[in-house]
Amino acid sequence: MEGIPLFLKYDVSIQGYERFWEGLKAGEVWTTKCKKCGTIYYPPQRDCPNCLSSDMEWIKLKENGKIMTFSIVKQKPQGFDQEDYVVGIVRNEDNVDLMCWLKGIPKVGKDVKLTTDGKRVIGVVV
Amino acid sequence: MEGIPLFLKYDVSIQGYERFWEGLKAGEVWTTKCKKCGTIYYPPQRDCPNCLSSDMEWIKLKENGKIMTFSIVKQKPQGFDQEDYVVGIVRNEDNVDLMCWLKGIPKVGKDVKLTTDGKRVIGVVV
Amino acid sequence: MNKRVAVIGIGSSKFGRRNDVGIRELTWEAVREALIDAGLTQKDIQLNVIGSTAYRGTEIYPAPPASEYSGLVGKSPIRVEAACATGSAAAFTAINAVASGMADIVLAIGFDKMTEVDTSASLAIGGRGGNYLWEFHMYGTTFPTYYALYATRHMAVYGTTEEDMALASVKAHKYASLNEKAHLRNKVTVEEVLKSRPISWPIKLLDSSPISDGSSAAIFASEDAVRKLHAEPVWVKGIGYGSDTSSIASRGEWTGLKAAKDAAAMAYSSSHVSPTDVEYATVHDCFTIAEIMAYEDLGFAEKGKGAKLLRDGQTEKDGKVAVNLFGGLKAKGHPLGATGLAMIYEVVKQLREEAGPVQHSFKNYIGLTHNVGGTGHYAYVTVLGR
Amino acid sequence: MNKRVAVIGIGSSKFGRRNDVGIRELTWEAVREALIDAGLTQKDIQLNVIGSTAYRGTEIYPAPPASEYSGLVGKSPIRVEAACATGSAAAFTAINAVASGMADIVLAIGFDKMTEVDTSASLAIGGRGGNYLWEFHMYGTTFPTYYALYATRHMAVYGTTEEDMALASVKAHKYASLNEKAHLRNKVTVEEVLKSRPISWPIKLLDSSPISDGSSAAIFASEDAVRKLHAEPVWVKGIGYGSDTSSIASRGEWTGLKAAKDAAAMAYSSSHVSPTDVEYATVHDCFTIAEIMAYEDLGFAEKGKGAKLLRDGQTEKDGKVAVNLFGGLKAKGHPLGATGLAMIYEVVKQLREEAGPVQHSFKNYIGLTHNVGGTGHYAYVTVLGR
Ligand SMILES: [Zn+2]
Ligand SMILES: [Zn+2]
Repeated sequence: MEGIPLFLKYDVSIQGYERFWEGLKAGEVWTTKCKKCGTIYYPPQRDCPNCLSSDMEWIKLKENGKIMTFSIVKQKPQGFDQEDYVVGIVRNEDNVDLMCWLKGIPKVGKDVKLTTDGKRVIGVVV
Repeated sequence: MEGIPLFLKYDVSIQGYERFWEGLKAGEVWTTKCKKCGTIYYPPQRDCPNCLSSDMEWIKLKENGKIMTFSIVKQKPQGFDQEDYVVGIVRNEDNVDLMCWLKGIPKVGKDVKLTTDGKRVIGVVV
Repeated sequence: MNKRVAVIGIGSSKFGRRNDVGIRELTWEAVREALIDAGLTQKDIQLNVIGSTAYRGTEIYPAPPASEYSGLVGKSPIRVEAACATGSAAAFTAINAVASGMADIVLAIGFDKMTEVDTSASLAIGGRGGNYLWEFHMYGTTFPTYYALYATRHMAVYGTTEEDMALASVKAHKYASLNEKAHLRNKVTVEEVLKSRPISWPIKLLDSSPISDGSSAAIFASEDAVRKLHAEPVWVKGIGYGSDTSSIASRGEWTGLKAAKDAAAMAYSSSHVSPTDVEYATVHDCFTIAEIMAYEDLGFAEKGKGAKLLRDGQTEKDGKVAVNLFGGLKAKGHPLGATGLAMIYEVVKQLREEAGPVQHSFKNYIGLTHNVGGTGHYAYVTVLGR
Repeated sequence: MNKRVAVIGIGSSKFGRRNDVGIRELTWEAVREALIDAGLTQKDIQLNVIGSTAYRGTEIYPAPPASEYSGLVGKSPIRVEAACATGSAAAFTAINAVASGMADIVLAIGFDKMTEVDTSASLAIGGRGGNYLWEFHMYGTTFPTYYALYATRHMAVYGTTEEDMALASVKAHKYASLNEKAHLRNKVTVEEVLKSRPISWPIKLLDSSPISDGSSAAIFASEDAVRKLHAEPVWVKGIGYGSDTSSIASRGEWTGLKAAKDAAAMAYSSSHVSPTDVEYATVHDCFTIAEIMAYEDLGFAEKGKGAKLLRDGQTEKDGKVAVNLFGGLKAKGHPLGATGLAMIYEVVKQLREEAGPVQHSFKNYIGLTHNVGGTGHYAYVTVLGR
């Protein structure tokens, strides 16, 4: 028997993270660093659980990185009904590990340039 | 920011409860009774946790009952975008308490006749 | 229980429509406060129990992100849920983990961000809080509908009136106006409550707790840890639980909550405290009728006389048994997962005499929390004392 | 812990695509078996802990209907969730409740009905199992994707191959063919695994556990209760837990699961058991790479040598440490909430020497369960012995 569907539309707060989303539109990746203890957070955090401070600054992440690992998504989830994409983890020159979509032929250890497609971080294999 | 919606459509098993759903279409309310220990279950159960037996029989519930309580639903949930309806609990002559929609002017203690609209149990205030 | 357990730290976020935060930032507000209150850091926490109902937000598995953001990675192996009693289920789990000797210092966090979905979806989620197939699917029950079934029956059997119920709302808003963390800080009159829009008759908008975002936290510790830390403890004197049928019709009676009565009996017996010993109680007033039933289920009033206790003002500050001096779920707000721990937060503040303008005067320093999940599907009663 | 805790009853439903039952009937299959196994009735149960992830079924708050159907009204105040380790979280909660003295006889039930939604919705739910905003929202990660990130890295760093991973699938299917309760009872070859459809490369369909419905249950008791009931106990010798970051990228390393290593260390130390003492283990092989990592995380093999242990047949029946002789999550099935308790069910059967055709030969009767939640977000390791 058919159940009554449940349709969940979400309104998500990104207050305090505008810099990140604006950066994405400009091809840049920004994140937060605690002014007090120096901890870098990626994903960015508005608060530092390490020293309990909320005095953070935004820093721009360097664009050179290396592929740590990746996977080619063949069977898509609801919401991503499109062609295959490659999800990767890249370690950049700031020693920050970022999830991204990889473009080009991926291989663990290969160099990538980090950029964006306006909506997400992209690692282009160089 | 808009999140990615989650749309959940459900396929629900009613195996073993066909008698109930057929009954609804015929204006009747059926439920199960344990053949071994005599316990009547409403909602119907295929198994009796009382004596661990699964040997149940279907019985037709009597149609006379009394309103125990009710509420008029004014603000509707997703899936029920329609006019107001009255949810009630009725105790019938088998001493079974059933949820139903009430038709007519409801009042606690008033007599009702139990019937169905094909999809659910209806208590018509007499 | 084998070992005594104390509350040594408490925290609560501001409750409200918190469009300014995601679930991670919201959780941190309570955790930060609790850590500072206890004088501890995350390193001191051996186990973190997370309570959240989670259906109304994008983070449908919210424990890992909340834990990561709060610096609690490695310590957070479990989320618990007991509908609107989720916060108490987290406390229960944390208390057992201390009393079992599993850990000496355990953090319990409760939170929910309920405003990421719209009201019609929220009602469809709450309506599924009973028995999906035999209630929501066929009858379109909403969460207010379930409590309305209790209200109608209580009115018919005991003569409780809509005016009586409105008094609970008036009282809640009055105290919330003094609480900086409350969602609704406006005062209301009986007339305004009666004239407010019916949601599921006889329940009206102003009989109902708002849809709130919020978080709360409490840190529980063993007697050994209390001694080592030189902490100022509030002791868990007893805890009781109950549960009931998923189908509301199957309960046979709709003027009180059996789960809550069972929980109260267990809590009183394990703490050797009786209803008349309780000086301050937080009760689960998600709807005004729930407060009246709580008085009766907890033994503060005889069966059917809950409304009279309210009318007589005996549950006001410095009354016979003060109730919900923080504004209640009705006006402080009811972010499901947070509520049970918010109750512990409020009782501990009172017992420590840190409640400012709403400080109750205690003789024996006995407080109690009464937290109901679903429409009586779950209940916890916890007795606290200095 | 303060008190010894024993398993005195176990039950498990048939796993599979169970279109013949709803969540209530499915749960009852395991509860009934566990009650009969222990020689108890519901009246003997003082507390019932329910584990379910619940997102893939209509009963989004499944504890009350499952409890009501099983005759456990009044005893079921809590649901727990730890993603794919939910069953172990239920066991953990039940064990703590016994060890704390809260209750003498506690039932833990785990279940999920995962097939009420379609695969695309199921993948969208699993993909939200990390950090919604910073993973699923931007990158469309699925649950297989997360484990695939571990597989790719393990292959690059340690030379593990797709053939190695396929061996775990071949082994799982072989044992499942002997298990009447298994979802997938067909045998498979390495070639078939390699040729199966890629889901999230390098993970292919036959590297993956199926989407299953199922339930499991275990009854835990105090030493006093064991004595009074003249039960044949299997003792909980130790339990350990761990948790990790929500964001997989934040873990800094993708060849093993830190949560599992932490859980193992805690379980070994609290039970005074070392990896070489373990004779039988159930490990969390939701994907084939997970079995190889489990060998390393549990200390059965050196780092990077997990595949070799598998190739050498040391984890077969009567090998150095037998693993997953019931068919594993890969082939018995992985109904998330049920899995952890299904592992306890399988280990207890082995320790009691009731495992029929797959009975392992024990010397010291030491078994272990290794249950991972999410993609290493949670982990539990439990050591059991006679
Ligand atoms: Zn800092
Ligand atoms: Zn029977």
